[in-house]
Amino acid sequence: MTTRSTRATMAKLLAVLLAFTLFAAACGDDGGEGAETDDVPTDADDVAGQNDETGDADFGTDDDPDTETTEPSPEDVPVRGGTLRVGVEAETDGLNPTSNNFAVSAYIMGYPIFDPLFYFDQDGNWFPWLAETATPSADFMSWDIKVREGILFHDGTELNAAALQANFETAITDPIISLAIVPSYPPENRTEVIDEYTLRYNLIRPNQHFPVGLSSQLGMVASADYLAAAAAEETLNQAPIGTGPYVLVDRDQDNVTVLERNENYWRGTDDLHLDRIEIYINTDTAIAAEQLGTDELDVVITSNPDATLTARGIDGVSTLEGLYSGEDFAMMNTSKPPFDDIRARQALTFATDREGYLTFIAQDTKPLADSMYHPDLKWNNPDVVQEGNMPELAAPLVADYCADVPEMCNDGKINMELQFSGPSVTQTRIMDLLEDGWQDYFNITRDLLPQDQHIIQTATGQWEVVTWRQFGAVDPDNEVVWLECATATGVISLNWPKYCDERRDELLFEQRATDDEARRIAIMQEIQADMNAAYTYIFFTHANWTFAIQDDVRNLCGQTGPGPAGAEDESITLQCNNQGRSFFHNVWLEDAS
Amino acid sequence: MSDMDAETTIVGADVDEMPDDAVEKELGIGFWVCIGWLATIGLVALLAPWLPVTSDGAQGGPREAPSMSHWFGTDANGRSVFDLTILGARTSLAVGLFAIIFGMVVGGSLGIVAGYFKGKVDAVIGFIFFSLLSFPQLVLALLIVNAFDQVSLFTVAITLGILAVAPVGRLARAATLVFAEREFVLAAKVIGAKHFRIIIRELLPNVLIPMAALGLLGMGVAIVAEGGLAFLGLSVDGGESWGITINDGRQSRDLQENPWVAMFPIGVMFLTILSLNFAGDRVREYFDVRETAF
Amino acid sequence: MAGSGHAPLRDDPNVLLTIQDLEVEFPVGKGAVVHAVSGISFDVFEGETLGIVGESGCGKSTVAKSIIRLNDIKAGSVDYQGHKLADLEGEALRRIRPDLQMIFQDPISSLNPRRKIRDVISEGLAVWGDDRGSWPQDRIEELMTAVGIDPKYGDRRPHQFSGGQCQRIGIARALALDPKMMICDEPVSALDVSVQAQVLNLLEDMKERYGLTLLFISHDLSVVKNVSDRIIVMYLGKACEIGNADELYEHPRHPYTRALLASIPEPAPTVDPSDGDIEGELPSPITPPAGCRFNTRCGHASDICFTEEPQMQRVPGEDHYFACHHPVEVSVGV
Amino acid sequence: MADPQLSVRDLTVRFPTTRGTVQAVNGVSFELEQGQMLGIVGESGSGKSVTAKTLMNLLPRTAEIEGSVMFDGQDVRQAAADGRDHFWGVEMTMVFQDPMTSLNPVKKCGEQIAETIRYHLGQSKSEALAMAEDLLGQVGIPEPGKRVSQYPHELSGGLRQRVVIAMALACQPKLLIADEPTTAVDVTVQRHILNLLDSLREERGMSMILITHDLGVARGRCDDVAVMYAGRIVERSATETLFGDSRHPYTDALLRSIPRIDQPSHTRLDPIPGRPPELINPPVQCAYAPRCRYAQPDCLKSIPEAQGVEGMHEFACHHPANTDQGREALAANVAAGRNASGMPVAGYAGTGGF
Amino acid sequence: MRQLILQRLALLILVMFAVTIATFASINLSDTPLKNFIAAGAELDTNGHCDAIRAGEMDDTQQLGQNVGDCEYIDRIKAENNLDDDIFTRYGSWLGDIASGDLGTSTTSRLEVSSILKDRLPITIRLVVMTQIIAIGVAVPWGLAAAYRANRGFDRVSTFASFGLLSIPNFALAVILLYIFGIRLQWFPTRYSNNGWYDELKSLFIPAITLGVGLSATYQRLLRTDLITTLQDDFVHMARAKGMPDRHIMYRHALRPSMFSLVTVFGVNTGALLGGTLVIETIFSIPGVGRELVEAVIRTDPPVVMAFVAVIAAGFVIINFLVDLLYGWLDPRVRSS
Repeated sequence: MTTRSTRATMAKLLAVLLAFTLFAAACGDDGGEGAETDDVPTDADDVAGQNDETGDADFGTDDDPDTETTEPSPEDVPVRGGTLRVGVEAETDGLNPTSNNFAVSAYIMGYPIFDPLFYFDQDGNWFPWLAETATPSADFMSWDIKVREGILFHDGTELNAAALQANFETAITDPIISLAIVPSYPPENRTEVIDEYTLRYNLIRPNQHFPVGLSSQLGMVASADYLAAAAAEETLNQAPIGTGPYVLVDRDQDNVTVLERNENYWRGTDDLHLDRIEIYINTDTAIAAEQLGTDELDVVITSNPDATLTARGIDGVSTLEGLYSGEDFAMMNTSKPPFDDIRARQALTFATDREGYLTFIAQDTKPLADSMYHPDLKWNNPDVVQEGNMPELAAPLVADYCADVPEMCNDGKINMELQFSGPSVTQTRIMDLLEDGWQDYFNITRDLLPQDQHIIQTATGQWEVVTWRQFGAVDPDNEVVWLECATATGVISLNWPKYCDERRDELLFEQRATDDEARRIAIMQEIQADMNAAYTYIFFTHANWTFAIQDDVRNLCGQTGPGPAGAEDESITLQCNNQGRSFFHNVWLEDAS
Repeated sequence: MSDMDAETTIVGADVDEMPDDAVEKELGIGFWVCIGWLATIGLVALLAPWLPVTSDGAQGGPREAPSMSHWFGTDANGRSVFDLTILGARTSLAVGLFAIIFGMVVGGSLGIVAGYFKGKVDAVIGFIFFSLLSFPQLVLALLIVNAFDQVSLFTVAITLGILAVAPVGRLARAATLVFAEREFVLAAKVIGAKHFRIIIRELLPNVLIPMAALGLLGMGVAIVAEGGLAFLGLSVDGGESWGITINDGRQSRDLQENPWVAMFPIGVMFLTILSLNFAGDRVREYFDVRETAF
Repeated sequence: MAGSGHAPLRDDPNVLLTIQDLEVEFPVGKGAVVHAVSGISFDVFEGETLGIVGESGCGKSTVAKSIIRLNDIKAGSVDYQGHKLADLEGEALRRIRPDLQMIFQDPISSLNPRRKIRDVISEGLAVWGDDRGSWPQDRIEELMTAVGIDPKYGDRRPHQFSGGQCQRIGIARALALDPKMMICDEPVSALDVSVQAQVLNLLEDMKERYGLTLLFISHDLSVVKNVSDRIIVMYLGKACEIGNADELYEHPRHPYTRALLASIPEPAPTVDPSDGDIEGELPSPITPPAGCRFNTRCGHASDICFTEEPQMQRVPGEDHYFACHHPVEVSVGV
Repeated sequence: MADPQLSVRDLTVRFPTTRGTVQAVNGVSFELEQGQMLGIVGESGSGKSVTAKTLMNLLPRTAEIEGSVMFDGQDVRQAAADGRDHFWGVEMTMVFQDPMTSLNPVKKCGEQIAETIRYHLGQSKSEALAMAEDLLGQVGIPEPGKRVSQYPHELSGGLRQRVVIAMALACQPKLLIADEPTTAVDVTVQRHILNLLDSLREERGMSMILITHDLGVARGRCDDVAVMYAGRIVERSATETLFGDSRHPYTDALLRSIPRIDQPSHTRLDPIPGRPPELINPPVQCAYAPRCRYAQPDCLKSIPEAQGVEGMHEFACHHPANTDQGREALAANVAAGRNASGMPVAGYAGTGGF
Repeated sequence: MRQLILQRLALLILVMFAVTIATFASINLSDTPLKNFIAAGAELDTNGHCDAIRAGEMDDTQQLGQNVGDCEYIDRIKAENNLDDDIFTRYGSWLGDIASGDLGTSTTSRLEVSSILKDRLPITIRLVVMTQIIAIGVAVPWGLAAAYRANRGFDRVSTFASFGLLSIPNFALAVILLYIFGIRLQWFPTRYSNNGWYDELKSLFIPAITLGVGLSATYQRLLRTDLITTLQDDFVHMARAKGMPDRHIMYRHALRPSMFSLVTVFGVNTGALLGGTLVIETIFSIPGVGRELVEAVIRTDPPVVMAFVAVIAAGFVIINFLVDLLYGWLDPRVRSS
């Protein structure tokens, strides 16, 4: 076993666990769930078609004529200079991709600092960025990643295979980051340096979709010197060193993180229009949205329905809403009573007021969800219907259960604990709503916990029912880690409900090994049906990550990544609003002076 | 006694030369209006279980404007703000009342004992008060509330009660010091009354009045403090209080489009605190207690 | 002056209270103390009225309060019918206190504003119940009548009464315990002149009716003389002259006594008005002068007065004692 | 005869309160010649301080004032209404009972004197301070140079009262009103202060009103004395006349009620029974009648007018003491055992009187 | 004076002691994630894995996560945090660190607490200073005006107004002012910003007003009451008898002796505001001491909470000590005693 004795402290664990959430500790007024897991090792969630060139990014807002989407017209001439002020909902604990878990705000700050190895074009196909080529072995059991030559980190060191390896090894030995990676790699010989710029990754199962995993946090490459230093001095997690177009110049936690143009950027600085990017934390998202109206912010990224609604109502502000960003749901812990019994899970599901959730919590800014996929997506199984709002069906199940397990019941109701994080107005509202539906069949004890405790207790299985946000990745391969049996046990399990299904594991790994899209679709639809039948998740709505943008902010969706090596000018237009993540390097402000 | 009859037939307040002191003090109509409001709120809060109010389930759509069916409109979850305000009064008033009673009993006892016995007792108790005051109040509340797993009405009330101990105690101590110097206390000593009797019979009735005045003000402070905790999300779990409801409706979009959610409870809270402040001030003035800061 | 010594003490079975070498100090911080009373000795006969007169700061009230232990006593003894009051503590002290009652200067402040006057007056009975056996509850009305308060006003509270009436109530409260001795600390100085006489007369009446011994403290020489059998003149914590009231006023020996008598607006006929022209200010009681304490202001002071403290000596053949190195031998007379 | 320096005519002061109007001063008239000292004697609540404060324009704004106050030909009340500068403090000034509270505790003595000089006389700060030091010397304060920079609490009561006097005299006022100037000090100090006031008055030809409850003080120092009771002057005359041949039963009774140093111990006093009347809505009758040994039925029907010799010896009584009329009334009451108000009247117990 | 300073110093030490104990206890006796984590590990270890691993009977790499959730890891965390020590030992070592100036390291951000404090404290201090300037600036003229004509028209109206201001819960006021001036009128920014002093001043203005409104009413009432008392003092009558103009009397005579309650309460409030701004800081997103403290409490960051509370308490004691010195300036009697 490998451990880094100098680093693996309890505090470290806390910090990283905390980062499983999308919002910083004290935030709370998030639109949906107290805790939201982000797909750590995953990749581009190429929310297909989300932003095609016709520019209709306005899903779910058809009923709202006030909302319009701004797409800069190609004739617009970029303006150089200015500061882009971006508002996000939560702070991140740190910006070291190998030890801090990246949620949306971390990606907003991180992408400009680090270039990813791979990223996605607007059609959802991956392309190499820092990488030059990605070459699988014939059996897809290993991949050779070759990085471009001559790229320097902000500290002047060079990007090479050794740096890649340092990043990977740091991540996989990190107590938390490793959780999701480890199951895919052998214990020994996980990577090999092939030549100065090529690193080979060895896998335990065939994987045809390996590069997508290097499009997000794991694909962000930090300077090896920096990683070594950060291992010794954790405060350096606040001062990351990457290769990206912008350099971190100031970071005032819980307030603002400031980036300035990297004048030595390897792709040149001609297209880096903005002098400066300031990312502000505003845990009160509706206020953040208002700050667009008061011209204190240029862009606000939010998943809060109130903020979305606010932004929609502000003149001179457009919203870019993404409904494929994940799902809001409640889940049940199948490893302990009462929800180890499917009758209890069914009863809870039936008694859930999903309609109320749509009306009161989502406020119709996002549609009801039946499964982990939006109906527009090809992976969706249209036959799967999430049950709810049928309390009459709950009664007999509860009676039945209580007859069998009287010790879990009182007054003919099942005793349960509803755990949620807070303090948060929205969370409380959700709990109130859920309780209104459930209380006829369940004796509910509320357990409000600070967010960190909430996450730890959830991760360690000390919970019965929690609300959560997850899924939403386009590529099914990204969901494996949340569903496979390998992560259902252990002190910390990423398969939160601890529901292990051998058949599901087979299906998951089958799709990983194939490039046959039809087969993969069939598998995922089967998995959705299984999940529905297992009654482990109660889906409420699809999440809606919204970019609210001042009209003078241009080119948010026209940004490009590097084209194939040797054809630098043929850059590739990037995927826009990827679960609330975005780049800003090609953005300009129309009125920048 | 030759003059006795004449003497005793003219009994009344002395008229001093400067008539400022001769002004017969009255509590005034304002005081009774305030008491009336407090009584109404208190009564409604007390009777809430038998009134047709509930916080369960949606009674209307989200954020409906005030109407005949929902006088104060509805909140984001479709609950009647009127009902929430009444149910919130239960929490807020209970917390305020309990906190200040706790403060008066504990702080008052300590303060009187300190002021009466002076010396070392006073030093120790004074130190406790000073230490308690050295914590910023809400921070102390935060720490206490945080130490509990489940925040109940009782937790909040106890927490705010602990906060009230030092201010009430210091007032009681100061008042006791003043009264303990008065000759009627010496007279009681000379008569041979025991300490306990002197404290209960001679000091308490006098100290109680400034304490009551402060108590009314303090109850307002406790109610606001509960609101502050609610704002930080640390008030009663799953309960209703004014602070919780206000916090619920405080976002700018709410203030703009459905201000009733926050404004009605703010209004009721404001009137209640105003009444407490005003009534407390009247009591203070009526009994000629010097103004103190809580 | 500053007479020390036991000369004025009388060896007589009638003595009710004997005070010897009483010393009282009050700390004023930084280790400094106010020498409020510095060794004073006197006695009181049963049924006698002893007046203590002196200017503010002379320690007269402190003497009074020391007797019933409202002050801590630094040294000296207070002997009341065999009880060493200075040494008593706690319950023993509490048990003896009813015998020695006190009337206070501020009649309003000496009554609890929150209590009905009937309760105020019967407080002693409530405390002692049958322990003292006198003045049963039903005789409270009688007591009220005796001091000139109509019992029908028993349910009123102190603020509804005038200063004179409050002082009557205070007297009734003290009387309710059937005390042997009443200590009156400036009982009339807060009252208007027309009421002052009522209270003085009442005290005389009560003294006669209940056989009280009075210790009467005042800064007003006329008032003290009016009620007292025997008078002590105090200056800066010491007694300078003690004697029979009429004798002392008629033949004052101590320069300070003379100065006092000459200073009042209508000077006593027995002194030369120019005797009132004493110099300077009262010295600090924190650092009192050595020798005779009056030496800083005395026109007669000689070297000995600055070094040696005068002892109390008797005027031959008279109940009259003084502490002075240079007493005025011949009174000016009328 | 020239106009008197101060002439008060029918001065009435009322204070509206929630319980009714307090008749604090009721038709008070008196004159004061330059250089004279007038004593105003009365118990608390008799209106003597209110009278003084009226002259000094110190009453609260709620006070309703009627009557005229002329000083050196100027209408004082008009000066008040005009908010005239340099009148009070320069023309007339006042010292108060308690030297402890009459000085601002947070300002140095010298400053407090100097500010008056600076304001009224327009002197520079250093000049004013020099004058202050000089004044302190004049009022007999030792080491005036040191006292100038001392705070009031650093001085003894006697010195403090001297500072107050120095402050009052800073601008050479023509009239000094001393409101119980010695009540809060000991007799030895009282003597010094009264002597000082006497000598200053003589030196400066200043007039003075001495307000006191102490008959002895008034007797020893004043040219004229006015006795006030329940807001009215009940008797006014030259000092010797008043103390030797008082007419008003109240004056008479007051003199009898105080213990005298030349009487032997245990001399029974003749107290005035009862207590002063309330000043709120008083009945139309002689205010003293309920306590008066002389009171006859007519005393209960009307308020007696001032009689006697105007400017010499005036008194407001239907049955003046030490007259035949009075003696008859007293005899009748003694015989009846009660006066017209029902108060028991017996023969005098003691030996009072002069 | 020296005695006062020494006394206060002793008091400071004692209070700090009490405060640290209370803080430490409230943090360490409650359920912390640390304990929860350990408890979770123990709970999951019912099958005796850890004993087996310690005995070398089992290969811990078989466990998920290799280095998370394994027994060695849990053991080490326990050791690093002294969790096996009793609470007194832990308190002692913490106190020792604090006393030697080592405020510790945040368990979440891993930043030195002293550096967090260095960032946060000046902002809160600026907010408090601004609040007090506003409150005093409003209260003193207002109190003077009200007392000058006590119980008359202006005073009655102002009494009514002061009760109104006193009775608005400041969180409600914050929300309303933020909405009106920040969002509707856009006169002031809606969040803290510090691009230069003017910018910062502007962004702190509404929060300072929010905090200052109630305070100014409190101060005004205290000053008014004391002034009315002072104006009945003889020395004020004396000053009037000397013919001094009213303005002079109000400012030069009456004001200073009437400021005791005001100064006392000013001191108490300054101390209290240091940590009492937490609701306002949260609403206005001001990265000050209060907000950091709230967040630290919520995320359970014991070193930050304990150090901040200790510093705030020290600030309270020190400010009240300064107020004691101020008494000396206000009243020479205090100075000389």
